[in-house]
Parts: sequence; C-alpha cells; structure tokens
Amino acid sequence: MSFLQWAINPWGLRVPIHIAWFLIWVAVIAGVGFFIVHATYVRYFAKPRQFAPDTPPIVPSEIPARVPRHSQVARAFHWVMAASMLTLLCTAFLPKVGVQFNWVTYHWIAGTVLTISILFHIFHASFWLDFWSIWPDRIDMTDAYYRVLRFIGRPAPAPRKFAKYPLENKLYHGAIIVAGLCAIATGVVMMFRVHTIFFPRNPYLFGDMTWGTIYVLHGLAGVGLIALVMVHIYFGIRPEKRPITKSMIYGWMSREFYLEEHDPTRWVVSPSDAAPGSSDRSARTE
Amino acid sequence: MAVIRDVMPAFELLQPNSIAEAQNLLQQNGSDAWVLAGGLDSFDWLKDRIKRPKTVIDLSGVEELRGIRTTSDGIEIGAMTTLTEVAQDPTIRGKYSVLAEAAELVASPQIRNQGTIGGNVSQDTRCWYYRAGWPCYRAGGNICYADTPDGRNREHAILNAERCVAVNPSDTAPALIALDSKFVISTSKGQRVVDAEDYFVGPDIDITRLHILQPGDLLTAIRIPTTWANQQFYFEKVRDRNVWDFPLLNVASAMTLSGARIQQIRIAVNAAAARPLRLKNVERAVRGMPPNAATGEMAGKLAVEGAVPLQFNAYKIPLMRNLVKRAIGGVEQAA
Amino acid sequence: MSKPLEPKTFASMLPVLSRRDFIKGVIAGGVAVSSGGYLFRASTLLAQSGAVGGRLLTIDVNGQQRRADVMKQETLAWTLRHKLGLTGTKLGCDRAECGSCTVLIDDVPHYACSVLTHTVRNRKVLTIEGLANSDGTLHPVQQGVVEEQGFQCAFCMPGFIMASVGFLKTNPNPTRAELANGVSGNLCRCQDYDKILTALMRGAENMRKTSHV
Amino acid sequence: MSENNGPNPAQPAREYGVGRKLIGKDYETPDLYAKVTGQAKYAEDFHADGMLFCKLLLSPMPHARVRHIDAREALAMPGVRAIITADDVPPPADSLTDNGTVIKANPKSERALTMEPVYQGEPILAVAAVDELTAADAIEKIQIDLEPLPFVIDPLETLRPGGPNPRVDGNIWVMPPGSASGAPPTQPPTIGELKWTEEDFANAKDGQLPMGNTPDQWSYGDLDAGFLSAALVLDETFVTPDTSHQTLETRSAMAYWQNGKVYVYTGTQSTAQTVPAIARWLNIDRGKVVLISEYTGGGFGSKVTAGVSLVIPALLSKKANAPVMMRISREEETFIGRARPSLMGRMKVGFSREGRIVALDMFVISNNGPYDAQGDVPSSGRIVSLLYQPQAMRWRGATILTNTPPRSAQSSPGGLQGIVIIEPIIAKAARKLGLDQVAIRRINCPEGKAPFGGPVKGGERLHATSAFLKEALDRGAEQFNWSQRVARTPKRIGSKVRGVGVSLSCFVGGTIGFDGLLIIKPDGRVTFQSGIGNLGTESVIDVHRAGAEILGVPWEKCDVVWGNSANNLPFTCVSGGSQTTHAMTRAAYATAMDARKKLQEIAAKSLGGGPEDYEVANERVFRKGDGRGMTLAQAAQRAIQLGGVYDGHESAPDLHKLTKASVTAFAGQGLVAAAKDNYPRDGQTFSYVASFAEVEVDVETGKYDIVDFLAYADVGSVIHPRSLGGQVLGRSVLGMGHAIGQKWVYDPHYGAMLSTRFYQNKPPTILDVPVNMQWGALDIPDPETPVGARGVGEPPVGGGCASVLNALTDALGDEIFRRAPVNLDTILTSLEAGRPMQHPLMAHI
Repeated sequence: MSFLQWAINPWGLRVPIHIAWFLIWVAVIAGVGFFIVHATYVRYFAKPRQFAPDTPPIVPSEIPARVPRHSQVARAFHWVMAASMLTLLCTAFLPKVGVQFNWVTYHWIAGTVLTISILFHIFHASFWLDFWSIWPDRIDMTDAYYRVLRFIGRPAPAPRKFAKYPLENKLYHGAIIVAGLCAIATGVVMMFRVHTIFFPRNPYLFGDMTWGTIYVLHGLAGVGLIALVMVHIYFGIRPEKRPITKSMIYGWMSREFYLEEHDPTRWVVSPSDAAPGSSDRSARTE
Repeated sequence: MAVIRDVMPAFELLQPNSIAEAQNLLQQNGSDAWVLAGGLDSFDWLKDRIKRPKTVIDLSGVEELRGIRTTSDGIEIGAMTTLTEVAQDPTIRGKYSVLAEAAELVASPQIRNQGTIGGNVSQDTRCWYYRAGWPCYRAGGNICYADTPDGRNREHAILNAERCVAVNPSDTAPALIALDSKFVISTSKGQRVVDAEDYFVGPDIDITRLHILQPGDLLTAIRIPTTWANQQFYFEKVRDRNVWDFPLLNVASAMTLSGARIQQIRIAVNAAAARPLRLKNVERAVRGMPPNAATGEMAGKLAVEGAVPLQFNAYKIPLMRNLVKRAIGGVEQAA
Repeated sequence: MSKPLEPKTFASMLPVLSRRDFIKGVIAGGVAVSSGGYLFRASTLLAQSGAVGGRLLTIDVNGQQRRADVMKQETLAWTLRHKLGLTGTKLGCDRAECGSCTVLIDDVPHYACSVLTHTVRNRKVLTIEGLANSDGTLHPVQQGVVEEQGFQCAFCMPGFIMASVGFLKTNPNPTRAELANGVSGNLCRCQDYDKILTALMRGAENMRKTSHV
Repeated sequence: MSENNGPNPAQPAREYGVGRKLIGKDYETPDLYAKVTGQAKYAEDFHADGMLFCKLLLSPMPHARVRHIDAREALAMPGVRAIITADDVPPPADSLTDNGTVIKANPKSERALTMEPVYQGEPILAVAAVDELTAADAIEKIQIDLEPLPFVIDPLETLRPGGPNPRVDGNIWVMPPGSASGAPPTQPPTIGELKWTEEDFANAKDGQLPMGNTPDQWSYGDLDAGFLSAALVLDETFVTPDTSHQTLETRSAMAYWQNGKVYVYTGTQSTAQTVPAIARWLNIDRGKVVLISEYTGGGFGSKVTAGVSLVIPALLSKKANAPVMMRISREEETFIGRARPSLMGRMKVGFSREGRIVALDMFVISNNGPYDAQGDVPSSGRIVSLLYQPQAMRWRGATILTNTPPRSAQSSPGGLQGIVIIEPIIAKAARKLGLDQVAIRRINCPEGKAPFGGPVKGGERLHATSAFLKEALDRGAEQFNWSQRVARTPKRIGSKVRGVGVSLSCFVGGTIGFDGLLIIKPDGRVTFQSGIGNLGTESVIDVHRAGAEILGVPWEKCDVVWGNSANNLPFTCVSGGSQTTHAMTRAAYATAMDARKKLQEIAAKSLGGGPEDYEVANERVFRKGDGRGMTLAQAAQRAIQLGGVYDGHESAPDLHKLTKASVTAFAGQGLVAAAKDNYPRDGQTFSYVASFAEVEVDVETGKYDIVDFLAYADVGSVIHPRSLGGQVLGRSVLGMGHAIGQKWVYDPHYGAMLSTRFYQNKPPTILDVPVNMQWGALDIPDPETPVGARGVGEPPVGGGCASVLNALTDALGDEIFRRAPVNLDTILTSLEAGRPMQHPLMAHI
C-alpha cells in the first residue's frame, strides 16, 4: 500500500503525481480518534486543575469585567481565514470522495483569499499585536513538565496560570503554520498549471519529478489540515473552552474566566483597556 | 519498469448471456472488470497495455442487447446493435435519417459491422497524449499535455475545457441528442433513464470519463421518441481522411417548421468539447425565424460565442460557425 | 524545450546491476532457461507464469471444424495465423485501421485483429484460403484480380478480396464508386487503388456472370 | 449507371509494343495465383519448430545514455530464453549503397541495438521468449535507467547559435576531403557542428527560411545577370513533410542457424544484394547467409538490403539456439521503419516575360534524423535543374541531424521535395505573367540530352540520355481536356470551388552494368534466374520477357526463379532508384544475346557452316534459307555434350563473382547463358511524367477532394502495360499523400512522436483519391538502351503531389499555404485571415 500515487512519465520515469486519496480518510479518522480519546480523558481521568497562587495576589477590582482579547481586525482575519480554509478543504476533497462539481476556480480563488489574509496576519501580528504572545516560552515548558509529573503522580509544584494563550493553543498555532504555509507555498506554484488571472500559465515551469513532489506536499498539507481543522472545531465547541470561542466572536472574555485561567503578570490587563460594556460599578459589587 | 505498447496482456474472459448475468458479473468483479462491446476502442487500450483489467466481460452473447424494436412512442435500439444495422435499418433511414447518416460516416465498413451504437456513444476520447498512456489529468495525473505552450492540440477542444482539453469523438451522439433520445442504464440499484445530453460529462464534473457510467453500470438501450420523426434533419461530419478518421467537428440538427418559420429545433455539435454540446442558445435564438442563410449566419456566430482556441485548433471556430450555419440555413447552392 | 528534463530517474534510486554484471546475468540466465525450457509449450508456461491459460476451442473455419488451444485474450487473426496455419490473413497494423486481416464472419467482413477468437465459437469464419474451390478453381473475384493484374505487393490483397466478397453479397451490381465505398476499410500502401478497383469490378462482373453466391 | 460496364471507363484503351510478342503486352505474372489464394508466404508467415518470439525494449527518450539495465527478473521468468543488448551486436562492417558502391563502415552509424539511443523508439534491448505474451511481459519486468541528453527535433533549432546538438559531437556529417565530386568516399564521414548566426535568423522575415552557410553548393551561369534581366522575381519558402514509408508489411523477420549458416526470412528490395549486406551487419562470410524473400509487402525504398530488423532476430536466434520470429508492430515500424526527410526550401526564381526561368537560387536543408546522411538535399537540386532547365542556377544545401527516426530514400528522394518546392512558384509566376500553366512548363521542360546539376570535373555538366517530356505534356493536356477544364465557368458553385493543376515530374530511371543468367534446359524450357526483389512492381518477372522475346520462346515455356538466395542468382541491381527495368532489361538482353550466340555456335558445330548462317526463332535454331536446324531442347542437350562455356563449366571473365558462382552451380544442366550488361550509354537515365489534377474545395469547411487525375509518362518502351499503369498511378498517389495529409506530429517538450497511428499520420485511403484515374505512356524507346525501357517507380511521385497543390492554388489563390500537407485547417484559417496562417517553419505540427 503506497501513500503516494505514482505514474510513468512520457520518458518512462516513475514520478509521484498525488498522495493516495485514502489518506483523506486517515486524517478524518485521526481527527475523530482524537475527539474520543480527549473527551474520555477529560470526562474520566483528568484531575481537577490546580494552579499556583497568583503572586502578588491581584485585586480583582483592577481588572475590567470584560477583558479584551481579540481586536476586531484579528477576529475578522480569523473568520475570513476560517471561511477560505473550509472552502479550500471542501473544494479539494469532496470531489475526491465522490461529490463531483466544478471545483478548480473556487479552489484557487479561496486559496488566493487565504494567502492574502495570511500575509496580512503575519504583517499585522508582527507590528500591531504582541508578536511573541503566541510562541511558547520557558514558563510554558516548565509548567508543561510539572503537569506531566503531576499526571503520572509524581510530586511537582502546581503549574502557573496561562499567559494570553494556553500552551495547547500555541502548539496548535505552530502546527497550523507548518501545514498552512506548506499548502500555500505549493498552492501558489500550482496556480501556474491552471488558468488564473495572475500569471501566464506554464505547466512546464518545473520538471515532472519536482512537480510531482509539489503536488504530494500540497496533498499532505491538505489532509493534515483536515485533521487540524477538525481538532480546532472540536475545542471550539467544548464547554470549558467556550469563553475562548466567544472571545473570538465578541472580542472579550469575562473577568472571572480571565482570573481563573490566566496569570495577570504574564497577560497584563489594566483597567484602561476595558472592553466596551464593562463598568467599575459592576466591578465593585464583587 | 520498461514500457511496451504491444501484445494484449492475459485476462479472464466472461461471456454472459443476459443483462442480469452481466450485471451480476459486474458486481462481483467491481472495478477490475472491463466491459467489452464491439471492442474497437477497448482493444487499443488493452493492446497498448495501458488499461489492465483482470476480467473482461464480453457482451456479444447478450441477445437482449441487440436489435431495433418499435415501441409505443418510437423505437428502442439495443446498445449492442451494430452501426451497420443502425445505418441500414429501414425505420431509422426513413424516420430518423439523421442517425442513419451519422452511423454511416463512422470509421470504416468493417468497424461499422462490429462497432456498436452503445460503444460509439461510450467510447473514450482520442486525445493522443492520453491515448499514448501519458499521465495526464484524464489518466489521474496532474497535467494536460495538450494545453501546454508547445502542446499539439489541432484536434482538441474550443469550448467548455477545464484543465483537460480532450474532445468526445462520437458521431452518433449529436444525432441522438438532436432526436431527443433517452439512454437506458442498468445499475446495481435498478434501471435509470437519462436524456441523451445528460449521459455525457465534461472535465469540470468528472475529468476521468466522458460519460456518467460508474463501475458496475451498463448502457442497455437507446430510446428515440417519435417527437422528431420525419422532421427536417441535417448531419455533417468533417474529418481529414474520408475513411477511419474521427470527426474534427460534426453537427446534427432536427427542425420542425410551421409555414416558412422554424417552430421547434434541437441542434448539437461534437468534437468541440469533452461532451457533445447541445446549442440551446442557438435553438432559442432561431425559433420563429425563417431557416435561411441570414438566420444561419446569426446562428453560426452565436454558436461559437465564448469559444477559446488553442495554438493549433483556431480553425474549429469558423468550422463550427459554418456547420451550424448550414444546419440551419441549409447548404449554399448555385450562387 | 530541448534541455533534459528530470535527470533524476526512479530507476537510479533502485539497487541495480552494473552493465558488466548485467551481461553475466543475461548469459547465465539465458543458458539456465534455454536448457530444458526448449520443449515447453506456450500455454503450459503461461499457466506457470500465473497468466490465464488457454482453452481448447472448436471453430468453424472455411467449412471445417478446427480445434485449437486458444488464450482468452487471443485475437482471431492470431489463432488463424499461428494456431491454424492460415497465414493468408495478414496483420498490417493489428489496430483495425488497415484491413489486411479482413475475414468473413457469418458472411460479414470483420477485422480479425479485433475479434477475440472465443467470441466466434458458434459462427462461420471464411478466410482467403477458403475462397477458391477445393479443385483450385478461383472465386470470381480472385479471377477478376488475376485478369486485371490487380494489386502490387499484394500484402493487402487477401483483406481487399474478402471485403469485396462480403460487400458483393449485399450489393452484387455496384458502381465503381459504390464498390470503392465497400472496400474503403482496406488500406493499400502501394496505393494501386485504381487498378484494384478495376480488378474488383471485373470480379463483380465475373460473379454476376457465374451467378456465384 | 454506365460506370458498371467496363472496369475503368476513364482509361482509354491503347496498344503498346506494336509488332512485338511479349514486350509491351499484358500477361499473368507467375506469382499472382499464390497471391490471390493467400498461399504467398511473406516473412511473418513462416514458422519453424521451436520458434521463439522476440519483443523489443524501445527508448522512451529522444536522446539518452543507458546507465543501468537490470534484467534479472525478466530472465527468471519461465519461457524467457535470451536477451541481447548492444554488447551482443558485432562491430559495424562496410556497407553498400543503393547502386552497389561500397562505403567504409562508419562507427557513428546505426547499429541493431544501442546504449546511446538518439531517437525516441530506438531499440535498446531484445527479448526472446516462447511466445509474444511472455516476451512482452518480460520487457515490462526490466528496470532500465536512462540519463537524458540534450535533444532536438527541429533542424532550425539546432542551427541556432548555442542550439542543442542531436549527437554528442554535433549536428551534421562532415564528408572526408576529396569525396565532394560524387566519387564514392573511401573514408567514413565524421560528425561536425554547423551553427548559423543571429543575423542569419534575423534576416529572414515572416516565415522565410533563414539562409546561413551550408557545407554543399554548386552553380552555373550568371545568376545576377539573370535576375537583372528577369521580368518577374519570386522569393518563396516552402516546406515538405516527413513521411514514413509505412509499407503495409512491417519489416518483420525470422531467422535461425543451421550447420553454421544463418537462414533469414524477410521482405527485401533485392534478393541478390541483401545477402552480402546481412553478412556485413553480422560480420560473417556471405557464404554463410541464406536469404528467403519470395514476397515483399512493399518497400518504397525502406527495404533496400539489410537493416536493424534482420540483425536482431539473427543474433537472438544464435544466442537462444532456436529460431526467432520478430514481428514488428505498427508502432515499432513507425520508429525503425524509415521515412522521407522533410526538406525546408527557399527559392528565388527569375522569369522572363515568356515565363522562361532565367535564374534560380535554390536553398534547402533537410531534417535527416540522427544517422547516415540521405541524398535528398543534393538530389533535389539535380532534379530541379533537369526538370526546369534554368538558364543560370545556384544550389546550396545542408543535411541536418535531429533526434527523430532514421530516414532513408523514399520513392523519388529529393525529387519529390524539389519539385514540390518549385512547382507552386511556377504556378504563381504563370498567374502573375498571365501565362497558361501548361505553356509555362512547356517552355521550361527538358528535351533530348538535357543537361543537369552543377559542373563536374572539367567544368562540364552531366546530361540525360533523352527526354520527351514535351510530348508527354501535350498528350496529357489533350487527354485531360486541359484547355476545356481551364475555360470552364463558373469556378465556384455554392461553397464549392474547383481548381485544376499541372506539374512536371521526373526522377532517375536506371543504372547499368549488372548481370543476367538463364538456362535452356534439355527439355527445351528456359529458366530465368532473377535476383530482383519481388515487391510488387513485377519487374522481378517483367524484365525477363525481353529475353524471351529475343530468343523467340513462348512465355509458357519460360520459368522464372526468384526469392531464395540458395537458388544461385546472378548479380542484380537493388529494386530502388527506379533502376531495375532499365538495368535488368539490359542485362536480360545481353544474356539472351549470349544464349543466341551460343545456340548459333552449337548449331554450326553440329550442322556445319558458320554461326552467322543460323538464326534463332520459334524455339529453334536453324539455317537461314533451308531451315535445317535443331530445337532448343536438342541444342541444350548438345550444349551439355560440348561443355565448356556452353553448359556453364566456364563463364565470361567480366561477370560478377556472385554470377560466376551461380553459373558454375548450373554446370552441365543445359545451355547456360550469362552476360554482363556492357552496352554503352551516353548520359544519365531519367524518366519523366506530366501530371494533371482537378480538385474541388469546400470553402466553408476547407475540406477538398481530388476529383480527377492523369499522369502521362515518358518512360521509354513499355514492357508490361498493366504493371506500368499501377506504378504510374500508385506512385502518383504516394505523392498525393504528401499533399493531402501525411505528416509527423511531435511533442517538442518530450521529443516524442504523437502521430504513431494511421488515423494520426494519415496514409491516403481509397476514398481520398479519384474513383477513376487515368494514365498514359508515350512508349518512345530510350535511344541509349537496347530494349528502350526506362524505370518508372519514382518519376511520378513529385507530380502527384505538386499537381494537387497547384490545383489548390488555382482554386484558392496563392495566399493559403506555404507547406505541405495542406489540410482543411490550413485552408480554413488562411481563408478567414486572407493570408497564409500556418507557420511554414514550425517542425512536426
């Protein structure tokens, strides 16, 4: 059983042309498998979470009721990206599993949208947002280590609360970067094979072996994204994560959730940047 | 592994005697099975060792699939009826002559004696890149060799191309569309009847086949309604050599007149795209108009709207324009 | 467009013999196989090599019941030429586009290169060898060819004659143009078409005279 | 319809060979019965016990180097008997050309198998197995690793500065010094590089052929003065197609070894000369080769002596120690089956007001394929100079190598291309000068001992033995009703436009110096030994009718032996270059004369008197006057008693050694006559044809039909009218194929041929030619040869193509095409645009 589809090219050379399409199902099954394992774990085995106490203890009243998390621009980007990503996956893989329609044009247009939005995101994140907030830091690592020790019942100090993004979130983002950029990089080159509005078509830009490799990478990234997207949606709808999902819609999370999950020293929030709708009154009544 | 394009590989040959039996064998053998009708298309694939079925199901023994029957509303042609039988059948020559003409112009006498109507409409494209066994889109690959900067595409598509620019080579298909015939398909789930034009698909929908038959399906018969019997027909095939060659373009039309005006019309061309094209826009435009040169001119121009020539097939645009013009305005006589 | 495309070949990724080893291999192999293997019959060997074996068939050829061991994928042309010794049926293209292999199956001209022998079990096959009478008297069409010195290299001749015999059964009194259509499924590369038509027209005339059926 | 009565109503009845018994009369050839009954055995029809089948591994790349071959899996298969590669092929030995001249072995020439394929489809390896299926399966089990090398399929591309070379060392053959004069070269040519400058290419405008420097050229007369005096000067580019010979019988062959001799069954254009050729390819003594070739399914120049297809089965059968049959598939035939090189030509032609060609500047390059240089380029110049007798002419040419299948002479090599390049220009000139198309050809066409080619040593130009083309042109115009057809109006009816065209045509028509051999048996029958290949022209039999005529023997008493080299054949010319009828009627005549002389001497010895007192007729040799004498039977018996020169114990010293051996083999079997053709000949022999065609073009589809055709031949005395008619019309249609559709289509990116099937490369069908064609022949004997007969195979070819092209321009005007073939796409797009739309110089479209 080969994970790639091979063909004999006009010169009698064996070249790869695609991934084997059964990998689509492998990805889907992997995704579903993850739900089951994770859900079961959380339901039956997960110990109640314990965080090290805040140091110095914080005064809740200094935290706005609605903690701003995602700017409008950031949210817009996320949903545009999500839409184009779903379009890309559907147009790419539905025809392969028997749902036949004219997909190519939608696919490259969605691809273009995604590419542009990603470029914007990189630019925007680097200059307007806290660029490093999404990258794992040393504390994440040590805390992860503590969690593992505690999970296997070894003595270890309680981990600290999260910064703006929990480690899982950061790791997931990393994975998306790898798969997404691979799909985009190969996808852009593949536009030379079809008629687009961008550049004159040239199917002979590369040799058959190179083209084959490009198609295979694109395919691998594609099926990879199937699994990643499934996992992402899964977390998005899990009850305990819902505040985070909401924050991607409304832009803010409640003070309670913030205090419960996040470490104000690692994700500093001052009253000045209260999200619209929060008021001191409501704060005082606490 | 080295490539050799000669000598048919060994396969198991199954020879059912009934449609039911054939259907069963198809189910049992799934995608390993190859359906053999007249074999004129099949043997090329097999002798070139490009298609390698484990099992070949020969339909020549299935009597139900042969012959031309008169039905309550028209006629039914068994899929395994030979093109010679179709071309010489008195009813078809009399009432549906456009089909007889088309069948008469297929390939060569010996091929018409063996080739079947079912095979003619279900045959694969003749794109020479694809037929050479090159791994193009249609063969499951990731490129169209014909639509490249120096691809040789004189015989290829000017309309509805999507990545693949191959064309459908059938001569009888446009005639059957013009006659508004229905294709009877026997599937594992039972019988399906589709309009002639819906029997064919383009690369935008399915880039690997020219028709809607899925593995296990069987085209059993073609029904021609009386709707267009004895109406005014036109068929013309243009090819290089007067024998054997596939159409560079062909056109078929059926017309009913009320007085000196076109009342109803169906017109189709083939070898212009991956599927025979029914020219609905032309049909709409010419209804109610006199079938004369002026109408023909207009129809011809309309027919080729949106045509995109490749490097070597620009001639197909004036050719299609003129054939449609003739089909509607008639052939220009003494000036 | 003329620069080499992909210098990297799949074969080069495989463990392969150097040419010297290869030649050794050939000689050794050649000897090894040729001793002994010499007497094997094709079908038994195929059976060993896992391919589909043949099956004993009886076919009606030129009025005789002929038995032959026939592969499932074997064409009638191959059976006639290599199993029944009827080499008058020629293979010019083996792809149904030259007509040299034309034979009559139940009186209808077919390309024998494009008919599976297993599909003609219950049908009558007539080849060029079966056309003349047993006493050697030629068929009127053959006679016409002799009278007009039709054909040149004559490799296409058996096919042409069979095609016209088949056609004349349906149209015994054709015009030159009709006969040309009748034999249009046959290619002549000496391109002696004019003399061929003349000869076949003479043959048609002979047939009408002798009221041959 | 009146058409049913009479086989071909269009063909006027005509008596040839007036006053003769056999020459000029129709008869039933002795090979015909076997042909019509299917008993005639062609190479592939033979079967030997334990016969193995061979399949080939062909190169998928246009130019590559074989890095590795792994055949272990294939060899392990049951039924696979042997595999051979280039390493099993003996080193190349000397080879022989069309007309028998020896050239030194060329190490860079084609071999049976190769480790550096130079065209897609070149055989690399061959497998022998118990059946074809096993052999084919074995091929698929072979791992082959090829290193792609630079390739080129378009001659102009390799001529560009920095353009790729088809061979590692270059793109042209460089002749060894001192071989330009046409004398057979002693040393083999080497491969060199020819590149033109950017300027050469820049100077060529809008589809004109660029003209860089060429290795070969000649000229005569004052070209510049000619152009100055010209009333009209045209400068046109025209390109002819590459066309495969496509003999209907592929070059299949069967071979086995027995008692140290190799027995080869194949089709060939010469039984006599293929034997030594096979011996050279196999590097063995010619006495060890037996060739069986009784019937050949077409040649057209592609089956001249030995080649790849004979060597492979011979070597395989030796290695496998069993008979090997190699059935060449139609696709393989497309690759190894030889083809006519495409010629790209540019001509500047100056015409006087009357239409006389006063100056002609001719420039041609050919697409030669990767191997030996073909003669088409020089031949095109010679033929044009002879056929149109320009007052001043310069010819320049280059034979360019490419990575496309090997070429060989094809009916009228270079002749067709030259004629097809110049004829449309002459047609255009006639229109511009307001002259009749027949008239303008009449004042240019050769007459009598017409000169041709460039000056040879001594500054003199060679000349033809004779030419009666003017008469042929006049008779043809009359029979074709030329003037009525031209006058007919309207030319256009509906969308159909009619056009008429005429063309001159010629090619070489014969060589000299070969041997003949006949035996008068004691029973009075005469046996003619024929070394001619039997490829359907019937010259294998026809020429001996001349001998029988002279001896006064009824044909029923004659036997002809041919097709098996074991049957002791005389040294005979190859049936190529249209030389056979001329060369071998001369040899037959000489031989009959020798027989007559011997009969007279025998009679004198037996009945007294001198030989001159006796004459030979009615199967007797008898004394003039009283008629006393003896029958041929008695003479034969007497000859055996006399022995010596009479019964073959001695033979004439000037005979070829092959003939001598055969004579000795017959010693004592009867009166053995053998002679070499020593008759003088003033000039080179050519044959001529005037061709006329009418076409009907549908201007809405571009599709056209040839509705009528006539070829009128000046081929000397007619020997066998029916087979002559077959040659004249058959080869005309071969020419037509080049006009109406035959071509090669290549994918330039992979250098792979796409048009491997008939429905793609378009050999003409019976419905692509007129249903009634006509031919005629002057039947004027050539003064320079005893029987007066010239060859006919090739002369009609150019006219068949050019007359159709000219009919097309007559119908559609000069702004339609600049290359052949002319298909409906060319016509339709050009009519749309009002100018030639198809680029003439784009290769293989």
